Amino acid sequence: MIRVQREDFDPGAELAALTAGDHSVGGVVSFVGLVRDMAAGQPIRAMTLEHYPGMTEKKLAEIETEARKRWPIEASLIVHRYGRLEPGARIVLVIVASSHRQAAFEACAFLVDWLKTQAPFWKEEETEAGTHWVEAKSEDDDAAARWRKRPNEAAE
Amino acid sequence: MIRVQREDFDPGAELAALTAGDHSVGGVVSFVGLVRDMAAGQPIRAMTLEHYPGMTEKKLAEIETEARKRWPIEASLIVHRYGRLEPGARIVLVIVASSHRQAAFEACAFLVDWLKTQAPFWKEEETEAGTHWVEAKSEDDDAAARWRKRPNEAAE
Amino acid sequence: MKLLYFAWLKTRTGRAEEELSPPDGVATVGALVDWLKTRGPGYQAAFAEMRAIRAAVNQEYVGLDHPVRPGDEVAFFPPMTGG
Amino acid sequence: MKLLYFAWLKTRTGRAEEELSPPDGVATVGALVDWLKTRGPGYQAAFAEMRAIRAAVNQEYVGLDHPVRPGDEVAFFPPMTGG
Repeated sequence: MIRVQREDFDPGAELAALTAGDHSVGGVVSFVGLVRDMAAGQPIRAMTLEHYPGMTEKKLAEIETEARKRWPIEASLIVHRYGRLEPGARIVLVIVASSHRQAAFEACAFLVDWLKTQAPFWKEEETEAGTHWVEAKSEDDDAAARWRKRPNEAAE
Repeated sequence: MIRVQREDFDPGAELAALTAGDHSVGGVVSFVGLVRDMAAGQPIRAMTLEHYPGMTEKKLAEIETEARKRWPIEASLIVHRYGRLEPGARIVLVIVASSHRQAAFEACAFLVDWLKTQAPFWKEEETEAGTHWVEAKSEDDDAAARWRKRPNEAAE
Repeated sequence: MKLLYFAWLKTRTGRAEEELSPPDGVATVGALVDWLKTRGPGYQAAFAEMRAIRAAVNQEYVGLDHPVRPGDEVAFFPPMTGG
Repeated sequence: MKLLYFAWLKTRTGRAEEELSPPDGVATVGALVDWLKTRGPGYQAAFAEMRAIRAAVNQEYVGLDHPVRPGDEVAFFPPMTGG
């Protein structure tokens, strides 16, 4: 499941709802991304997340479908917020439930890495010096590249 | 932080409390382990978790300390229940907060793998055929062994 | 053709979206960029550094050689920074 | 010496814990097991398969050659299955 919203979310309620009534789930791994008060050594007052409505939902659903192809997943959820957010605020929630805990860990890490490079979101940060658009990090590309299949695997 | 308790826990409340007021945290990874309704192809009515009071807390604290040595962790929590639990019930909660999401994922997976093989808990399952003590899985030993340092690393 | 601009491209072009009808010769994303740059200094500033720009046609990421047609939705933006 | 038994060892010995004073010659975990097995068929059943048994002295995992002393807390249990 995919949700793109301005409102905050409740990780505990989402966790409980995702596996409610499904007693085949053995492990649930979740990631919550938060707004940090520092970026590149600069204090941050707030950030604004802009996105591409329509395409965002489409790409997140594609990423989720890819994860479900690669790992045995019982249930999954991606919630991503947009709009202005202050330090400490929740930005993104990714939950993966599986009967195999290692699959849940890997699939959740995969989803987080991929949505950082594949989902059409852009962050604008507010500092003392004014506002600026955040540049993409090469380490995020590297993290996403970990999951790219090697050529000989692609043929399988 | 370590807690060993009979009572259920609220993952959402624990997540919120662990990072409350700390705006340097960028990512929080959590694992919730649940009682499955099947084990080794057999339907399970319930399971009872026995533990070694005192030693359990000690081993969990040691495992947490080891994780904090290996990864940059802002905050962490392990809650493990004991007593009789029915399918769908929460057994264990592990939360790791870090400014680096990959560290949070790895440390959380490490903690879950290690507590399965290092913390003194034993599961007794109730099936139609009666009750029996669960045998340790070699795959859990393998999962924990992933994190064992290689000889040349131990010297560092 | 519907055009969308995000992040600092929106700031430089001065608009989030617009409806345009490029001349017939504009058949690829790259040709569309070249044509947009003739529309004023804001567009020239927005598309000055193509290395830092990504494009999508009908909500799929594409390269500069990808075809564009009347009726397409074409978006320009910097590399994504979500999550 | 305080002895603790967990999981099916508890079922077989018929007790969760007991206070015992082994004779002087019992100086290691292995010797303690041998002595316990002389205490009755329940103990013999509990310690029949040492491969499936783990021990802790004063809440640290140890091997069969680890020393035991009066006043120690010694626990026996199968491999752990938590989490």
